[in-house]
Amino acid sequence: MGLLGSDERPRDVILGTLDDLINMARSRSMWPLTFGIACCAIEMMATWDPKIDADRFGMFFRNTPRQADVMIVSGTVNKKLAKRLRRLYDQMAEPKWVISMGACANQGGPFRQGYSVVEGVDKIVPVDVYIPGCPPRPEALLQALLLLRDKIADRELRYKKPREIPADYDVMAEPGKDGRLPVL
Amino acid sequence: MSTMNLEPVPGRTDEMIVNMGPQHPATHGVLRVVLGLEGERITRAVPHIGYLHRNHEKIEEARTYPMVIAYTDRMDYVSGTQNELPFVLAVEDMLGVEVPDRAKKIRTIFFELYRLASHLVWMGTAMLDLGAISPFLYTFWDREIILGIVEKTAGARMLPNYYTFGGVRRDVHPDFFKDVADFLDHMERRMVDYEHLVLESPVVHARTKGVGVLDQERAVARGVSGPVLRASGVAYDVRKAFPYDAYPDVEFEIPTSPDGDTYARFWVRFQEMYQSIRILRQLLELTPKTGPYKGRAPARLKPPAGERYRAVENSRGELGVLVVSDGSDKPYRVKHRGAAFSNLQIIPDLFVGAKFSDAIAILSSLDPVFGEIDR
Amino acid sequence: MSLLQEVWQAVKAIGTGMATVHKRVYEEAPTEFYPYVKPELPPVSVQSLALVENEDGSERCIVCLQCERACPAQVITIERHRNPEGKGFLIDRFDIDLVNCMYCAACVEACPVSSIVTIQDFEMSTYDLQTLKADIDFLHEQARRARQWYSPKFGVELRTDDGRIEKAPPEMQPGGLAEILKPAEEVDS
Amino acid sequence: MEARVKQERLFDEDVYTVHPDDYRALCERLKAEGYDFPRAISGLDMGYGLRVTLHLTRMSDLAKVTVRTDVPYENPVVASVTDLWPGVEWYEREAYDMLGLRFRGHPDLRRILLEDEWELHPLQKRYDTGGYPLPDWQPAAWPDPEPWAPPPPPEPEEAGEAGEGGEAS
Amino acid sequence: MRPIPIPEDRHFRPRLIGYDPQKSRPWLERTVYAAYVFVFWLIVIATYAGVPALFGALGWDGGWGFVLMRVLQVVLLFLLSAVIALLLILVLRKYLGKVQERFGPMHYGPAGGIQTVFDALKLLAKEDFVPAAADALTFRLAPAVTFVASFAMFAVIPFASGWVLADTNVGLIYLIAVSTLSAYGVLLGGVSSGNKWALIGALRAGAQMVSYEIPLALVFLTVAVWSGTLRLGGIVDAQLGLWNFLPLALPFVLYVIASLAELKHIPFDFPEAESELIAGYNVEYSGMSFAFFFLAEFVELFLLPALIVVFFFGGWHGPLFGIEPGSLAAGALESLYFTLKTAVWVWIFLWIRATLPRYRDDQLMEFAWKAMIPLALFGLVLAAYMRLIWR
Repeated sequence: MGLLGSDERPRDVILGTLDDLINMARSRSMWPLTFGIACCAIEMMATWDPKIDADRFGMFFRNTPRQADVMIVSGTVNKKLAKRLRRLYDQMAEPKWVISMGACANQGGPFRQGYSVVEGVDKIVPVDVYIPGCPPRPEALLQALLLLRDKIADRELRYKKPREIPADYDVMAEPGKDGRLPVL
Repeated sequence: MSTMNLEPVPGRTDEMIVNMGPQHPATHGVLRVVLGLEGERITRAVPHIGYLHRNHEKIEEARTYPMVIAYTDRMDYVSGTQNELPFVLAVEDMLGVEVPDRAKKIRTIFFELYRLASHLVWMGTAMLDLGAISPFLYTFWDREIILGIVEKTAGARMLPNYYTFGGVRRDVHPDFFKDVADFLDHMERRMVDYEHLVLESPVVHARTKGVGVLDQERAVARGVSGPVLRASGVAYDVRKAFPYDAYPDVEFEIPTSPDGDTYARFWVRFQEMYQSIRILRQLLELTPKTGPYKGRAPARLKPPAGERYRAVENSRGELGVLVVSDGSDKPYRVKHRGAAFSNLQIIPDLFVGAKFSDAIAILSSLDPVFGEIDR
Repeated sequence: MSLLQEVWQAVKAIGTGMATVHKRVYEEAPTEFYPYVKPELPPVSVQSLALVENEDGSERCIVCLQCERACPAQVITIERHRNPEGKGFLIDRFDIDLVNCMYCAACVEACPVSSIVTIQDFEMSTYDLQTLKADIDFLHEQARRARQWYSPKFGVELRTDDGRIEKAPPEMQPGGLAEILKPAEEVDS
Repeated sequence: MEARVKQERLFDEDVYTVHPDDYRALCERLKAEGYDFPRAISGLDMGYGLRVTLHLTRMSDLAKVTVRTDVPYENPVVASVTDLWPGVEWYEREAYDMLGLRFRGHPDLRRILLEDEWELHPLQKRYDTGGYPLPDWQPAAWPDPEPWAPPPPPEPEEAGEAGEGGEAS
Repeated sequence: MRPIPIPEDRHFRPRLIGYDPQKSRPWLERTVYAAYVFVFWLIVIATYAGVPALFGALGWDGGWGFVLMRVLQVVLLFLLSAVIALLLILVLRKYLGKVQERFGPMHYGPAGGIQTVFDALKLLAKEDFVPAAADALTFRLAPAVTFVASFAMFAVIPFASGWVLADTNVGLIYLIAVSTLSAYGVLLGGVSSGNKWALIGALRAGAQMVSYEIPLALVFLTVAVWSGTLRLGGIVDAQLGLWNFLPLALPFVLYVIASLAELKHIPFDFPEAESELIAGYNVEYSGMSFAFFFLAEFVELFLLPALIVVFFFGGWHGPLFGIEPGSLAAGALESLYFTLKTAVWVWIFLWIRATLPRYRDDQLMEFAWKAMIPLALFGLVLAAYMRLIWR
C-alpha cells in the first residue's frame, strides 16, 4: 500500500492525524484518468471548461493509468470494452477510486437490454460514487467529485469500502447474453 | 483465432506493432488502431471499432416510433438534435404528416445551432491533439452558451429529444430569438480569435499542410461525405442536393477546397461555421415570433408498411436512416447510415506512409464520433 | 527574399496568437463557483422526476399507465388495483428506476393529468444505488420539496410557502402560452 | 438478365429488385451508368430470408438508386461489390457481423462491431433484444416470386392524334 | 426495506479548508506568489550568505568544516528546488487558468496557495511500483539521474556577486556537460520502462537533446568569446555597461529556442507529447518517481531562464542605491534583481506554453540541423569579429 499510510493500520491518536493529513492531501489533489467513452465524456470535458472548471479543486487530467487516482467511467461499457476497462483499473496505482457517471455506467441505462451491453460497471470494477443522469450535468459530476473528496477525507466514510471484484471476472460468462449459439 | 492484433510479418524485423488502444487521448473516444511502426513511419494500420456498440438497431426494433427519437439522440452525441431529423422526416413522409412552416424554421435553427456546437467541439479537440491547450477552453465556453439556449427551450443540454413527428415538442422560449442573436454577435467576435489561433498559426500550417491528402476519386469511391468530401473538391451537400425543412428559403454557399489535405478539412469546417452563422441570421428574420410549432400527428403512430431512406447533412456528413415499417406501431428495421462510419474507412489509406504525429492530425481532421460509428 | 517574408509572417502570426491568448488575463472569467453558487436552471429543465399531489394530499395520478407505456428506457413500473367503492384505480406501487432513467421526459409528455413532472434537483449523486430506486414516497417527497416544476399540460407551477400550488406568472412560462391556456382535453397527446 | 429485374419508383429513387445471381451484373451495369457514390449497404431480416439493400447516388445529376436482393437463411451468400465501390467494405462487414450475410469476394470479411468469438448474428429476428433465442420463432415461407410480366406495350392513342402524329412517337 | 425517501447523506455538505470566494481576488493571488518568492529569497540568502557567515563565526572553515558547509548549502539548495517546484507548478496552473478564461486552483489555501503542497504529499503516499516488463535497476535510477542532472546546474549559477557555490573558471564547459546528462536520465527512464510509448518518447528525447546540444554549445562559445571568460561570474561582470542581448541579438534568439527544446517545452514537446504518446517517457512512472521527473522538469524551467538572464540580461546587475557592493545587503538586493529577471523569463516560457501547438519532431530536427547550427556559427564568427574591432 502507500508509503506512509494504509487504511488497515491500527487507529492511534498520533498516527491518526498523519493518516488524516495524507488522506486530506489525497482528497485535495484527485487526478482523473482521461478515459471518455460516450456522451457522458463530452459532459465530463465540459466539467473542466471555463463555466464550471473543476480545476479549481486541483483536479488535473492525467493520461496514464499509473499517475491517475480516479477513474471516471463516463459512458456505456460493452462486452468488448469490459476486458480493457478492467485492465486499465488494474494498472492504476493503488489508492484508486472509481466514479460511475451516467445511467449507462450505473446499471446499463437505456441500453441495458442490449445483447452486448454490460449492465453496470460495478460488475467489473468496485465503484465509489454513482451519478444518475443521461448525461448528468457537469455540476452533478463536480458534486460527485466533491462527494468522493469527502469520502476520502472523512474518517468514517472512508471505511465504507465497495465490495472487491475478482480481477478475472469473465464478462462473457454471464448467463444468456454470452454471444454463443444456444446448444439445441 | 482472434485477428484483433497484427501478426508480425516474418521478413520484417524492424517493425514495431503498437496498439493505439481504446484509451488514448487522441482517439476522440473508443477507437483502437493497431499500427505497424518503422521508427516514426506507419507501415500498416488496422482500425478496430465496436467498443461503443450499444445495439441501437436491435433495441429500436422493440420500441414504438416516438421512443426511437429518444434513442437517436444518443448516436452522434456531439450534435444533439441533428440525429433526430432523418428519422422524423422519414416517418413523416410515410405518415404523410405536413409540418407547419414555422416549425420547419425552428427545427433548422436548432439544426444549425448544433452544427456550430459540434464544429466547436471538433476545433477544441483537434487543437488539443495538435498540442495547443487554450483553444479547447474557448470553444467549450462558446458551446456552453449554445447549450444554455437549448436548455431554456428543450429542457436538456446535450440530448434534448426535442423534435417530434410534425414539428417540435414545445414552442421556443419567449426570449429565445434575442439569446440566439446575442450569441451570434459573440460568435463573430470569437471567430476572429480562432482565425489567429488556428488557421493563421504557422505551427498548424506545418502540422497539417500536405498531410493526409485524399484525392477526389478515392473520396467519392470510399463513400466519404461531409467536410471531408468537400475538402477534396466535391461540392456535395445534402442541404443543397435534397433540400429539407427550411433550407430552400435561406441562401448559403458550400465551401469546398481543391487540395484535400488536413488543412483543407480544417479550413472547410471553419467556413461552414461562417455559413451556419449566416443561415442563423437569415432564419432569425424569417421565423415569425408566434405561431404553430407542431402539425397534426395521429395519436397511434402506425405508418403503412413500406420502407423509406431519408438523408440529412449533419456536421459530419450525410446522416441517413432507412426505416422499414410493417404497419405495426414498432419499426420493423431501422438502419442508420452514419457519415463518420464511412469517413473512418479511409484511415488505412491515409495512415500508411504518414508519420505517427501526422496520423494524430489526420484522425482529428476526420472528426469521428463513436456513438454514430458503432451504433 | 520570400524566405525572410515567410519568417516574418510566421513571427507576426505567433505574436497575434500570443496576444489573443494573453488578453484573456485582463477579462473577467465567466466561471460560476458551483458548490457555493447554485446554478439557476430554467423551469423546463429535466433534472429529475416527481409525483405531484393535490393541495389536500389526494393523489393527482389516475393510474392510466400512459407514462409506463411511453417510457423508452422502460424504467417505470406501476401496480394498481380497481378502486372498490368509486371508479378508477388505486396505486399499489409506483416505482421509477432513476438509475436507468434517460431523463427524456417522454412520461411527462404522455401524462394526461400532469401528475408526473420534471423538477430541477440535479444533485442526486450517491454512494450506493439503492437510494435512487425511487418509490412513491420518494417521488412525493421530491414534489413536496420542489419550489417549481413543469408539465406540458399545466405549464410551470409554483409551490408557495404555505404549501399551496399555483400557476406561475406568464413571464415564467416557457413558450407556447396559447397551448397552455387551452383546456386540457383538446390537446392531442 | 432483363427478365429477372423488377424496377419501381419509390418516393424519390428507383428501386431494383433482383435475383442474387444477377445482383453482381446489375451492379456493374449501374457502375457503368455513372453511379459512383455508395451511400450504404443495409442488411434486413425479412422473416423468410435475408435482404441486401445497396443505396447508390450518381454525383453528376444526384440520381438515387437502391438495389435489393433476397437470399435464403440456409446459404446467405451474395457477391461482394467492394471492388466496384470501396466505400461499402465496412458496410458489408457490418451486414455479415449483424445478420450473417456472407459476401463472396470480400477482401477481409471479419466481424466489425462484435468480438471475433461471437457466434450468433444478433440482428436476426430469431433473437430478442437481449440476444436470447426466441423459442417459438419459425422462418416464414419463401414468397413465390411474382411472375415477371414485361411492361404492356404503349396502347395506341385515340384515332384523332394517331393520324396526324404518324409513327413518329 | 428501502431507506426513507431522501437520506441525509445524499444532500451535499460543502467541507472546505479555505473560504468561498465569490469572485477572484487578484491582490490575494499576488500576495501568495510574493510569499513564495520571499521564502525563495530567504533560502538564497541563507545558503549564500548565512551558512558561510555562521561557519566563519564558529571558525569551522578548516578542511572538514568547509566540506560540511558545502553539504549544508547543497541541502538548502535542495530545499530551494522544492520551493521552486511548488511555486512554478502553482504559477503554471494559475496562469493557464487565467489565460483560458477560468481560475486555476482556487479553493485550497488562500487563492489555491497550498494546492501543490497537497499534490506533493499525495504523490509521496502514492503506490510506486516497478512494472514487470521493466528492468528494475535502470527504472529506479532514471528519475534520480534526471533530477541530479538538472539540480547540478545550481553549482555555477551566480545569484549575486560572489554568491555562487563553485566559482570555477570552466563554468560554461561544466554547464554543457551537465545539461547532456539530463538527456541520459530521460533516455534511461523511457527505454527501461518496457512500454512502447515510453520507448518512442525516449528515442525522440534522445534525438531532440542531441540535435539541440550543438547550437546550445555554440551559443555558449559565442558568449564566452564575447565576454572573454568562461567563468559565469566573469560573464556577468563583462556585461556591466551593456547587456549582452543587444550586441549578441542572433545568439540570444537561438539560445531561447534551444533552451525551449532543451526543456522539452510546448512547441518542442515531443518526448512527453501528452496527446500523442499518452505521457511520453514517464508513462510507467507513478508516485515519487514520477514526482522526481516533475521536479526535474520544473527545476529546469527555473534554471534555463536563469541562464538566459546570466548570459544576456546582466545576471544580478541592478541599481544598488549607494549600498557598498560586497556586503550582505548588496548581495541580497542583487539576488532579488536576479530572481525577478528570471521570473519574467519564466512567465514568457509559460506564455508560449499556453499558446502554441506542437511541431512534428522531424521538422524540428531539420530546423536544428539546417537553420540553427549555421546561424549559431555565423553568430560566433560575428561575435569574434566584433570583439576584435570593439574591445
